[in-house]
Order: sequence, then C-alpha cells, then structure tokens
Amino acid sequence: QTVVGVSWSNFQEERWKTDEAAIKAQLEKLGAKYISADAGGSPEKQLGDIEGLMSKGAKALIVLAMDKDAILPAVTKATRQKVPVVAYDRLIEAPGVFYITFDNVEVGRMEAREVFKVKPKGNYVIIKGSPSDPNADFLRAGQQEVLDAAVKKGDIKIVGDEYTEGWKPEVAQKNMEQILTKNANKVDAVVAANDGTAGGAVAALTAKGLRGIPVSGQDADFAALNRIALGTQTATIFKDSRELGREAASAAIALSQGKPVEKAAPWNSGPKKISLSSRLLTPVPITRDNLDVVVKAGWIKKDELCKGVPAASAPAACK
Amino acid sequence: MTTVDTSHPLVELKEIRKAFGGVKAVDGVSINLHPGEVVAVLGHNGAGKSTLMKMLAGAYPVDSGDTLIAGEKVHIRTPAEAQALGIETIYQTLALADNLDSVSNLFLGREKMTRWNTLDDHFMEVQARKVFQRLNKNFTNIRIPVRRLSGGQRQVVAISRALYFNARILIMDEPCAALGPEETAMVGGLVKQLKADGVGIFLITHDMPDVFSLSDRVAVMKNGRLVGTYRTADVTEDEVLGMIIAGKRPEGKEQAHR
Amino acid sequence: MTTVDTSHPLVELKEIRKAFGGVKAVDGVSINLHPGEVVAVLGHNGAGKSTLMKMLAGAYPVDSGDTLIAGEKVHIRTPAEAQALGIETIYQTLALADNLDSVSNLFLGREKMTRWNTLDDHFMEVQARKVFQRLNKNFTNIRIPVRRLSGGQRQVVAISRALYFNARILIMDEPCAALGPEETAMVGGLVKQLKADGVGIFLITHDMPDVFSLSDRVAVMKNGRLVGTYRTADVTEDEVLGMIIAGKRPEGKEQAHR
Amino acid sequence: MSNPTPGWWRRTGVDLRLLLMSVLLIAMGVVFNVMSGGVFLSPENLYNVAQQTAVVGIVSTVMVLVIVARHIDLSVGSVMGFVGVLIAYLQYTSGWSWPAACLAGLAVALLVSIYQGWLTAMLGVPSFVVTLGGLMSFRGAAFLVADGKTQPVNDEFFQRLGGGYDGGIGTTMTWVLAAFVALVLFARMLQKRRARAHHGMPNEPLWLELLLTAVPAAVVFVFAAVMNNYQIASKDAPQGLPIPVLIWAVVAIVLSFIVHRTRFGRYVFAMGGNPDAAALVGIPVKRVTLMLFALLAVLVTVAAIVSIARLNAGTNSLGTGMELYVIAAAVIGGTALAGGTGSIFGSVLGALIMQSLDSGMLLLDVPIGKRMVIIGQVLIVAVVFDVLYRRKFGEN
Amino acid sequence: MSNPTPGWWRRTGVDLRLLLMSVLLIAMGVVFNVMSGGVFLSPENLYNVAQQTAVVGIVSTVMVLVIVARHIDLSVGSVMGFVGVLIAYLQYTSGWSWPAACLAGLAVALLVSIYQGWLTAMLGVPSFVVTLGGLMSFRGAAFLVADGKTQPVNDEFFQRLGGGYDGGIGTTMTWVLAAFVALVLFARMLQKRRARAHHGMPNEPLWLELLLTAVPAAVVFVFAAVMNNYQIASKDAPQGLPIPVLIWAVVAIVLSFIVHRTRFGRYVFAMGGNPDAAALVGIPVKRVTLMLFALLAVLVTVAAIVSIARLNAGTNSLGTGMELYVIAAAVIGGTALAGGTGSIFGSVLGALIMQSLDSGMLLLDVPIGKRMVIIGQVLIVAVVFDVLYRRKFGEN
Ligand SMILES: Nc1ncnc2c1ncn2[C@@H]1O[C@H](COP(=O)(O)OP(=O)(O)OP(=O)(O)O)[C@@H](O)[C@H]1O
Ligand SMILES: Nc1ncnc2c1ncn2[C@@H]1O[C@H](COP(=O)(O)OP(=O)(O)OP(=O)(O)O)[C@@H](O)[C@H]1O
Ligand SMILES: O[C@@H]1[C@@H](O)[C@H](O)OC[C@H]1O
Ligand SMILES: [Mg+2]
Ligand SMILES: [Mg+2]
Repeated sequence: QTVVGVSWSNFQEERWKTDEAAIKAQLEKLGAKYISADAGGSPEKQLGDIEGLMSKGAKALIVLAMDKDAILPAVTKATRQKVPVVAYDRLIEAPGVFYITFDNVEVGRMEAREVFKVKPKGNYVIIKGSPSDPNADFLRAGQQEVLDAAVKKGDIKIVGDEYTEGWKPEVAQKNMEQILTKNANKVDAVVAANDGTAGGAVAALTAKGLRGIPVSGQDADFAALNRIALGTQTATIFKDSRELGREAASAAIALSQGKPVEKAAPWNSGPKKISLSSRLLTPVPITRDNLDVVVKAGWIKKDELCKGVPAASAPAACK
Repeated sequence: MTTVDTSHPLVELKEIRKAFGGVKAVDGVSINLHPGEVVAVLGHNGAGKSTLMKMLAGAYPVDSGDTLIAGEKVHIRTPAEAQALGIETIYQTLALADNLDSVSNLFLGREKMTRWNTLDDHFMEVQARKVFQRLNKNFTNIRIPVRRLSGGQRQVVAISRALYFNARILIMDEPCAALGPEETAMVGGLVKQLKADGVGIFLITHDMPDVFSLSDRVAVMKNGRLVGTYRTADVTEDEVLGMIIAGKRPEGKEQAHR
Repeated sequence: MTTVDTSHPLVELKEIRKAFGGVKAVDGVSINLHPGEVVAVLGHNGAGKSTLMKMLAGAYPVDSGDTLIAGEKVHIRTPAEAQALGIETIYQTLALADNLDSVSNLFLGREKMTRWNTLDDHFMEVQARKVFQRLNKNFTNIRIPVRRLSGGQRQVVAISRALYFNARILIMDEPCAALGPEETAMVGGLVKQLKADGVGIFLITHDMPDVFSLSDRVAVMKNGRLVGTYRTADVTEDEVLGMIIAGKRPEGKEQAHR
Repeated sequence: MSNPTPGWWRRTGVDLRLLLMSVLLIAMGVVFNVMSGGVFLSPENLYNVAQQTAVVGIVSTVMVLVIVARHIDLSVGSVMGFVGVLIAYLQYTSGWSWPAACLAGLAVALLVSIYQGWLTAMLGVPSFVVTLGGLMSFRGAAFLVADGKTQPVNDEFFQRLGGGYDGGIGTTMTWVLAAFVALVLFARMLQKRRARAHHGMPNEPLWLELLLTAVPAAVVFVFAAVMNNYQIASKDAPQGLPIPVLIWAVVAIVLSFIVHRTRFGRYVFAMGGNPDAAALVGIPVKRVTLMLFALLAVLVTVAAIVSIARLNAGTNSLGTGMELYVIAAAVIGGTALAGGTGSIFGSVLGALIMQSLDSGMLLLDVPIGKRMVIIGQVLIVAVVFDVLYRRKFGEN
Repeated sequence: MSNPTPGWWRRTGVDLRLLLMSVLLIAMGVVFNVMSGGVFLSPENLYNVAQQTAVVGIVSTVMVLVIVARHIDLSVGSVMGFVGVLIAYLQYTSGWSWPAACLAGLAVALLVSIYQGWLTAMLGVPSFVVTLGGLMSFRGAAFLVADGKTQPVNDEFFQRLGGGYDGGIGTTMTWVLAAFVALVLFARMLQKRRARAHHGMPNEPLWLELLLTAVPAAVVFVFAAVMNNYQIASKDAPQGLPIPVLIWAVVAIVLSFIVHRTRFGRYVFAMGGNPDAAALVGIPVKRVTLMLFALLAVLVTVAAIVSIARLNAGTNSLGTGMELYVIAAAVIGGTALAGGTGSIFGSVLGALIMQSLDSGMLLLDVPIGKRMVIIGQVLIVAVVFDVLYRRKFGEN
C-alpha cells in the first residue's frame, strides 16, 4: 500500500478541511494510505513535519507550503530520496516538483476583476493578507495587474492598502475602520485577500451603514457564501478544493509509481523560470448570480448557504 | 474585659508534634496557659518555638496532638479559626501587607463593614488612630503604606492588631527583637496591663531580663522537645540558661503546670 | 595579623549625610574608630545606624561627607571596594544567597580559583569547614542550601564571612538579634579576640549588657543625627538610655573621640 | 515630611501619575490630530478608537487585579478565542438562542478558570506556567470546537453588543447616563464629607472638592457630547455611546468599586503586598485566588461576546496574541509586575494609549513594521517613566 | 537527618529529578515506538527529532540562566527572527559572504541585548516589560529588514550548519567525538578523586564512580551509533551526527561548565537566590546581568544561523512564538520561575520531551488541535510533578 504524506501549512482557514477530505477520499479510492502533518503556520516546523512524514514511510508528498523558499530544503531532501513532491495550491519552484494549483496570482487577478466589473472607477481599499505569508504578496501582485491601468489613468484611487497580521479578521476590521475614517467614508470598493479578512471588512462597512459596496475575497468559506447570498459580499473565488485535492492525490500516486500525470503541462512562469510539470485548475469567481455553482458542486448545502436570507431578496440559488 | 474562667486552663497543648520533611520541628510538646498568666517560651535557635506557636495560631496544621481551649477540644486549621477562638498573634516576621496603610493593616482580615457591606473606612481610621496612640503618641502618618514606616512603627502596627480585637490568648513571638529601649519598655507595660485584664500570654524571647520581669512561668524547648516548665520565681538565670543550652533540668526544682 | 598603624584612626567619618526621597536618614554624622577598638553604635529604630554603616560598607553611596581610612581619603562606591579596603560587614539581614550552600556563601564574591581560572571547590570546602568549626562544632551539613539551615546556623555563616577574610574593620549590625544565649556568648568571645588582633569594630546593638561588656566607646544617634560619643566607662546605662530616648547628653561628661 | 509624594496632590486624593498619563494621552491626541489634518479628534474617529479598545480594555481591568495578586494569565487570548468560537458555534451550527449560548460559554469559561485557578491556588503551580500551558491548549481547543470553520453570528440584537450600525444607545440615553454619573460623583463627594465630619475628621475646603469632582464630571459630559456628535450618514440620529464602550465603562466602575470598597478587593491587594502575611492574618488566600480567576473568566466571556458580536462571527484565530496587549495595557497603566500595586483606571488609560497609537499611526499610513516597532518601544518608555517616577518620589 | 532528599542519590551527585525525567523521556519513546509500529525509535526519526529540537534547545540552555537570575526574555523569538532575516538579507540581497553576514548579525544582536540589558540592569525596568516591548518591536523590525520578503540563502557550506543533506559530520568523526567525550568523562572523574584525596576528603568507592561515569558514556555511544545508522537513500554513507545537534551539544556543555566551574555562573545563581545579598557581598550585579544578556544574544544569533541554514531562507515569521517553547523547555527541565534554581541538562531534556511529544503525535496522526491541547497540558503536568516532588522532599 502506497503511503502519501501531506504537509499542511496551517489549518486556520476553513477551506483546508475540505481539501483534506478530498485528498483522503481519493487516496482511499486508489488504495493508498493518507498521513498528514500541520505546521501551525511555521516554516521551521514544516521542515520537521516533512521529515517526519518521510520517516513514517511516505512514498509521495503533497505539500502546501507556508513559505515557498523556506520549504526548499525539505523538497530537496525528498527528491534526493526519490520521493516525488506535489506542490499543492502554492508554488514550490524546484526541479522535479509537480505543481498543481489554482494560481495565487490568478486568484488575486480574479478578486480584483470581480470588483472592478462592478466599480470601474472610484476609491479602492486593498486588505492584504498576513505580512509573514508570502502568498499575500502574490495575491496583491495579481490584483495590481488588473487595477494598474485604471490606477494610472486616475479612474481608480487606492486609498488604503494594509497588511493583516496573521490573516486575523478582527485586525482587518480595525484597519478597515481606520481607512474609512481617514477617507471620510468615501470608499467605493474593497478587495480583500481572503474571505476571513473580507468578513472583517464587511463588519466594518456594515457598522457604518455603508451597504452595497463591492467586497471580494477567496476560498468560498461558508460564512462568505452566506454573505454573498445575503448581499453583503460581492464575490469570492471558488477554488474547488475537492477537485484540487482529488487531482493532487491522483498525481501523487501516479508519480510514486513512476507514471506520467494526466493532463500535465509544462509551466515556467515562476520567478526563477524553472520549468515544472504542472496542472493549473481554473478557479471560479462566485457571485450572487452563480451561487448555484457551489451548491451543485456539492460544496455547500442550500440551507447552509441561505441561512437567514429573506425570501424576498433571495438570490436565485436560494429559491 | 473578658470573663475569666478559672476552672480550666485557657490553653492546653498536649503531645503536639510537627515535622517538616524529615525535620521534627516540634516533638511531643505539652504546655498550658492560664488566664492572666504570662508563659515565657524559651529555647535555642531552631528549637521549635515559633513552629509550636504557629500551630496554636492556625498558621500550620498539627501533625498530631490535642489542643484544648478553655477545656474544650478544638481543631484549629486556619488563622481565622484561631482568631475566632480569641487567639491573637504577633508574628516574628510582623505579617504586614507592605503596600497597604496602617489602618488597613490593623483591620486586615476583619474589616468593619457598613450596612451596605462595603468597607467602612472612616470608622476604621478613627478607631485605628485611638489604638496607635496607646503605643506611640507621635505616630500620625497612618495613611501611608507601611513599607515606608520605620521598623519601630511597623512593630507598633503589628502589636496593635493583636490588642484591638480583645484577645483572650495572646502569642508574642519576639515582639521586641527590633525595638529600641523606649518601645520595649512600652511593650513591657502593655503585657502587664493585659495580664491584669485576664489575658493569657505566650511570650517568646531571647532576652533574660524580660523573662524575669514579665513572666510567671518559663517553658524551655530544645530540638523540638520540651525540657521543662517552671515557675519563674523558682529558677535562676543560670538554671534557665542551662536548660536552653544543655537541656539540663535544674536539680531539686519542681516543674509547675500552673 | 594586620599591621596596626596608630598614627591615624582606622576610620574617620566626617559630616556624612544621606537622604531617601525626603527622609534625612543620616544627617551630618562624624565618628571615628581606632585599631583594636569597639565602638557601639546605638539609637532608636530608624535612627540611621544601619544606613550610616551601609555607606561605610559601600552598599549605599554617600550624599556628602568624607570618609578616611587610615588617614587617607577614600570614595567607597561598591561593597567590593569596601572589601578591598579591609572592611567586612555582617548585615542585619545576613545577606546570604539562600539557594547556595554554606561553602559557596562563605566565599561568595571572592571565590578561590584554580590556575585555569575555574572555581576551586575542594580548596574552598576544606577552608570553610575549618572556619565554621571555630563558631559551632556541630555544624557539618555545609553542602546543603543555606535556606534549609536554622537561624543560628545561618548567622554563623554570615559571621564567618566577615572573619575569614582578615578584616581590618568589622561592621556588625545586630549580629546577635536572632541568636540564642550560647551563640551570643560565642560571638562576644570572638569580638574580644578580634579586638586583641587589632581589628576595629563598629557594633550596632539594642542590648545594653552587650554594650557595656564589649564596647570601648558608645556613639548614639537620634533621627539621623549624632547625639554624642563617650567612653563606655564614663557613662551609666541610664545616661545611655537618656541619649537614645530623649537625645539628652549626660551632664558634665566629656565626649571622647578616641 | 516622611511622605515624599508631592504633598498637595496626595491630600486631594489625585493620583499624579495617572494625571500625567492622561495629559500624555491628550497630547498624543492633539499631535495625531494635527498630523492627520483634524481627523484623529473627529467624533467618528474617537468613536472608532473607543470601540476598538473595548475588548482589550475589558480584559485589562481584571488583569490588573490578577497581576496585583502576584499572578499572571497568559491564556486570556486563547480562552477568549475558545469561548468565542463556542458561543458562535452554539448559535450558528447548533441553533441555540444567543442568551443560552452565552450562558454555556460562561459556564465553560468558569470551568477553565476553576481548573487553572485550582492548580495555582491549591497546588501552588505558578500561574505563569499554568496559563502558558493554557495558552497552547485552549488555542487548540478553539480550533477543535468548529473544526476551524468560521461561525457567523446573525442575531441582530446580539450584534448590537459589539457596537456596529445599531450598536449605540442613542443620544437621550447617553445624556441621561452622563448626568447620572455626574450626580453620583457629586453625591459620593458629599457623602464622604458628611462621613468625615461625623467621625470628627477634617475635610478639605468645599470649593476644592467641588472643583476636583467637577473635572471628571466635565470629562464625562465632553465624552458624551462627542459620542452624540457622531452620526452615521445613512441614519437619522447620532449613535450615542457604543454598547461595547458602555460595557467596558460598567466593568471598569464595578472593578474600581471592588478594589476600593469591598473585602475581596482589599484582600487581593494584601495578597500582592505580602502573601505570607495575608495568610497569617486569616485571609482565605486560596478562596480569594479562585474567585479572582472566576472573575477573570466572567470578563473574558464578556470580551468574547463583544468580540464576536463586533465581528459578526467567531473565528478560530480570535484573540491570538491578545494576552500581550492586555498585559501591556495594565503595565502601561502603572500595574507593577511584582504585585501589590495597580489601578483599574490606569489600565483604561493604558489600553487607550496603545490603541490610539495604533489607530493614529494607521491614519497616518505608517506601515505595519514601523507600527510594531513603535508600539513596543512606547510600552518600554511608559514603564521607564513609571520606574523613574517612583524612584524620584521615593517609592522604593 | 536534616536533609530530606533521598540520601543515597544526593551522595552520588545524581539529580534524582532529572533521572526521573530521563526515564519519562525513554518511556515516552517506547510507547510511541510501539504505537507507531517501530517508526518512532528508528534511526531516521531519532535523527530528525534531534535536529528539530536543536534551535529551541540552544536558546533554552541560556534561558535557564536568565530565569535563574530572576529575569525572563520574551523577545528571543522576535530577535531571532530579526537577526535571521538580517543575516539572510545581507547574504542574498547585499551579497555579503556568510561569515561577514553572521558577524554583522551577531553585532546587531549584541546591540539589542545591550539595549535591553541596560534598561533592565541599569534602570531597573523589569525584564518582563522590556522584552515584552522587544517581542513587539523586533517582530516589526524583522519585517522591515527585507520589507517582509523571504531571503533565500544559497551558500552550500552555510546550509550545512542547518543539517540537511550534507549536514552530518560523517561516521568516523562521530565515533571519534563519542570516544573523546567518554574519555573526558572518565578523566574528569579521576581528577576529581585525586583532588578530593589531596584535600583529605573522602571518596565514594571506585566501582560506584566508574559505574556512574560509564552510564552517560554509554548513552553517548548509543546515540552516536544511532546517528551513524541513518543513511539517506541516495547517499553512499550514513549521516553521522547532524551539525545543529553538534552545536547544541557544545553549547550545552559550555553552559554547564559556566554554571558549575566559573564565577559568572555562580554569580548568576547567587543573584537569583537573593539579589540584595548578591549586591551586598560585592557581586557586580549590573555587569553580570549585562553579560548574561550578551550571552543570550550570542546564542540567539547561533540559533538564528542554524534556523536559516536549515530553512535555506530567512523569513520574517522566523521564530514567531518561539519564546513560549523556549521558556516551556526550561521550565519542564526544572527551572523555577521564581529564580535561583535550574539546570542546563534539564532544559535539554525539557526540549526533547516537548519535541518528541510533538513528533510522536505527528507519527500517530493526532490532528493539530488535539496536539496543541496535549502539549499545553504536558507542560502543566511536568510542573505539577516538579512542585509535588519539591514538596515531598521538603525543598520549600
Ligand atoms: N516552613 C518550614 N519548612 C521546613 N522547615 C522548617 C520550617 N519552619 C521551621 N522549620 C524548621 O523547624 C525547626 C524549628 O524552627 P522554629 O522556627 O520553630 O524555631 P524557633 O525556635 O522559633 O527559632 P528562632 O529562635 O530562630 O526563631 C528548625 O529546624 C527549622 O529549620
Ligand atoms: N532604602 C531605603 N529607602 C527609603 N528609606 C530608607 C531606606 N533605608 C532606610 N530608610 C529610612 O531611613 C531611616 C534610617 O533607617 P536605618 O535602617 O538606618 O535605621 P536603624 O537605625 O538601622 O534602625 P533599626 O534599629 O530599626 O535597624 C528610617 O527612617 C528608614 O525608614
Ligand atoms: O486561500 C488562502 C491561501 O492562498 C493563503 O495563502 O492563505 C490564506 C488562505 O485563505
Ligand atoms: Mg522563631
Ligand atoms: Mg538597622
């Protein structure tokens, strides 16, 4: 029985639970064994975790890296021991790694695009992720790509751009409040790094009675989908973790048996331009109009999605 | 003040024992105290005097042995229980809360409350002023933390604590160790007055003149055991020293249990 | 042991002052000490005795005033500097590190080192054993933390510290406060022996018999100021008490500065 | 005089140290105001800052007592996260009503505090260690409750407990409350004078005491006026006092009362001043310690409720690192880590100073790294000031 | 007898408490091994656990001394992060050689420690507050160095300092080292016997001392054998002792030596036992405190170097929360927070116990939430054991 080790960066965001379930299920189906470790947000600890997983006999690794550079020693060790590594969700740029993701830069682009569609002009607030999580900067870079032209033209003014310590929603809330005050509440759109921080931003807006301001996030957290149904959040980026998890598990098994991965394609647009075999899944932006996607995908149950949504103003998916 | 019951000793300690880890600090000591009597408890350093008294004061639990107060067997488990029995203690270490003022320290653990069950600070201040006056006329800064008082003033506070609450039984553990001659004389006067009021007093001291001028009986301890108990009038200073240092009972003298 | 220089006093303190916040603890005190002499420093609680001595011992800096040792003006800023001048101190609070054993405490701050500059524990243990024997034959458990020793044993350690390093000047701040009669007698004997060796001693005490049996002169302080300095032989106990309590100089007696 | 604290201030009962801190706070406000072009002292921003400070402020008040009693609690952040997620979970996932969920949360918090208090009071394990363990354990527990999932809370009434859109008590109530507080201040002053006279103790001149009472009363009115001046654009009336701030104020007043007027408060200080003496004079030290931990549990629960109500959700990261800010607020407010000294009002000022600094720098767009550097150093400066102040006035 | 510690153990100089802890560690290893089907005690896993513990272990050794001296340092994690990023930044972005970068890092760490030590030793600000401020500030500083960007380190030699692929010292060297250590142990024992005889002091029977020396020597050999038994599949020789573990061992030995054989060590303990007495007997308390903080800075720098070498990168999150584990390791190892007692070897055991627990649970697939709950409680249990042990043997 093949043992596959999965190293998680941390479980603070709720989506990883779904990813885990998907990986587990797929491995079971393929007759492999799932073992895992969670680094609690610490790159140091993640190295130890991966070592532990290999001691335990992992023949393939799926790694959600906390830090794409700091993870390299573990990946090197694994490749040298001929244990294939699947970079899960976040890029790990080392030769031999198989990269499967919803590209974070792309997610950033989508977050910005969804808001930009609704508000092509005006004062934008950017709520960034944790200053100690490199992914926060990838997301931010993607957002900038989308907004850059409009910013240069002067259509969009970025009036607030703050990191959020530890991705903590309450910090995002406080930062949002101060940004609102600073700008006399003249804020027209919010691009938040994920659904947790979006939740903080929404709470700040609601408290000021500012309704109808577009806010986007990512992860399709249940709480965020519920907010979209309620109309307090505009969009979230649905990275169907179950698909990601399923594909990653299959890839890991294939690699451990020395077989090629289905639908793999070469990819080399990382910062170091190293060529990797990869599989890029497409994230789906979810708005009020296509909430049914997440329900149909079995991601969330309808009653959970529509909890507390008044029938009168309910989106189609709740009807 | 207190009604004096003479049919029983005020305090009877019987075969009291206490060990710390392997050290037998108090080892089968029996001793008693009558109303209006001063018993001087003597002994070398580490003899067990303070430990014995702390058990009576409820600061340490006894390992074994009986305690009788006015003829009734009691179990004193906490200082509060001892106080409820009328036992007041002046500790060798003074036992003051350095950050509180003299008034708060005087009433600590027994605060006077108003009818809304809040602290009655004004009442306490007025009372405190009166009590402190008895011992030291010049003691007026009673509202600053006792940490800032001189050694003598601190001792005044500690002694006043024991006086104010009308003790039946008073334990004084080297009350004059840090006092100057004037304050020492004052404490001597107080002891005599309390005696007259019928209070029973255990007095721990290393000072021979005090022993002979204040006590009715002496009880000498050595290495946790009681060497003997004698009427002060029956023994000489050398005999007392002999008991303390060598544990030698004076020849031909009878022990006295009352 | 020490060469005795008689042309100068061993210690001259001139117009020494020290205030804490607003309190003038020591207020213009001048006092001196000769080789082989014992000067008893007396006074009520809070008179400033310990503070004065702590300045000589380097524990507190002086606010103003001069200190001369064997005729030479010195600035004593730390206890180590005082020790280098041959000043040893037995503090009222003993000043022991409770978690270290008696040997370490004896040598604390002045450890004997091997030639590789590491602690020479064996040497220190052997020496310590000898020193402690002088004061107490039964003191053998010198390798357990002093926290576990009895009050008397702790005092022995503190006194030994001052003896071992061949003091020229010894400050004893109530060295017998916690001691039993036997140990007190022992310390008295020691004082006499050191005197004979030419050591100058400042002795702080509240005990009148000690004052009269041990000291050559008495210096009395009140409220931070010096009341007066007299030959012990010239004054009576009542006169001394009068100085301590009322700050009253005995009539018709001459002060003595040597 | 043997009392080196400046005599005049002491006689009037004014704590000079806290007065200086208040002045510092005001100065900071003015500087930020100028630098932010008048935004910092606007009613809106003051409303924000007051709200943002409430959660840390609530826990700080009781942390003062814990530190005074020579203990510490490093687990407050984790326990708050745990209890907060639990309350949100019970409402959202289990469908409980909010009062039931809050009571359950309180019960759990009390259990936690009894456990930790018991280890500390009965077994004598240092609270630093017990709560260091708790810091780790209850962070894990916070994750376990809802398996890491964010738990929204939607009850509109409940959300008001966190302030927010409908979370002010309105202008009328705010004025009434302010008037009430002022009344109490004056009544207390008069009652004190009467009691002193009755016991034959001298009183300060009436004009002086009137003045000294008028100043805090005026502060209360100014604050009320500011809160009543902030109106959300889309509403037809100003907000008035936000509920979290009201809760914080009530907590601070109750705790001040406990400190000054009850046995429990006095015992906590006595235990901090000299634990041995406290036991010897008959104070039930263990019981008081347990009660202290229980009080802490109550206020941590209150803080948890306010937090999740404010965020409209319970997240497993709630309260991470909060212990540091809570302790820092108490310490900036003059609570000595060695025990025995501390002031509830000081903790209020301490929390406000820290939060004003953070919010002020946010307005000025100071980037996160620099913000952290500055806040840490301000904490140190505050305590250096405290140390020098005490040294100067001979406190040690 | 007046000495209630079991007499026989005391005479032999064996610390019963640490012995019991070692037994606990071994028992834990055996249990995990059985439950994990033999993985836990495999050379590979032991090699990993030893490496993973090194960074926390290095800092813990000196944290013991800091706590013994009645101080605490809450800023070690942040300072390590700051210095680590700085060293990585100087190499990667500024292109310095690694030795130059490390020296610069050390210099900065020393500046930090002098600043914090000065506030503590000279101004008398409690170290808890100073380093609480430092915890916040230097985390910010870690971000500022490289603007939050991860700094890779690529020098292959430098990377070996962190262990990793080429980070073992090889079998031969490992055996040589083990033999050397054993030799020193025996030589020291003989030298001690000679010295005692020379001073006329009695010696224990030779067979007993031989036995007591043989046991640690044997442990060293077993450990060497285990490390020499782990071979990475793609390499043609086993790893031998990993360099971080070697560094940790050297640090622990040097610090033990400092504690037992130097003035500085004795003074640190004296200051912890009674700070007033220490000053009165002429110990230069301020200087010793400053030196202690400087020593801390040196070891924090070493830990930072090992960390970034191990990660091949300096990240601004480096060391976040590490202070908790460092303090916990010291405390589990028997260091009392009240000061005056502590043992370097104890901290080694404490760090190993925590890491083994974590790694063991990982092997058993215990999910993160539960793992955190358990680790926190183990810390508490260890200290409860300590408290009860001391009470039983009359230490208090
Ligand atoms: N809390 C304690 N823990 C351990 N041992 C103790 C404790 N208290 C006292 N002892 C020991 O018990 C013995 C008796 O001590 P105690 O304080 O009763 O002596 P004492 O007669 O009052 O002496 P002194 O004249 O010095 O006050 C001593 O050996 C002391 O070391
Ligand atoms: N460290 C200090 N800080 C503030 N005040 C002090 C300090 N040390 C002493 N004092 C004050 O200085 C005065 C003199 O104290 P000192 O200890 O010298 O008296 P003493 O004569 O030794 O008294 P005792 O007989 O009680 O030992 C007292 O009023 C005391 O309160
Ligand atoms: O999905 C997000 C992930 O990309 C980021 O790295 O961490 C936070 C998550 O919400
Ligand atoms: Mg005693
Ligand atoms: Mg004195």
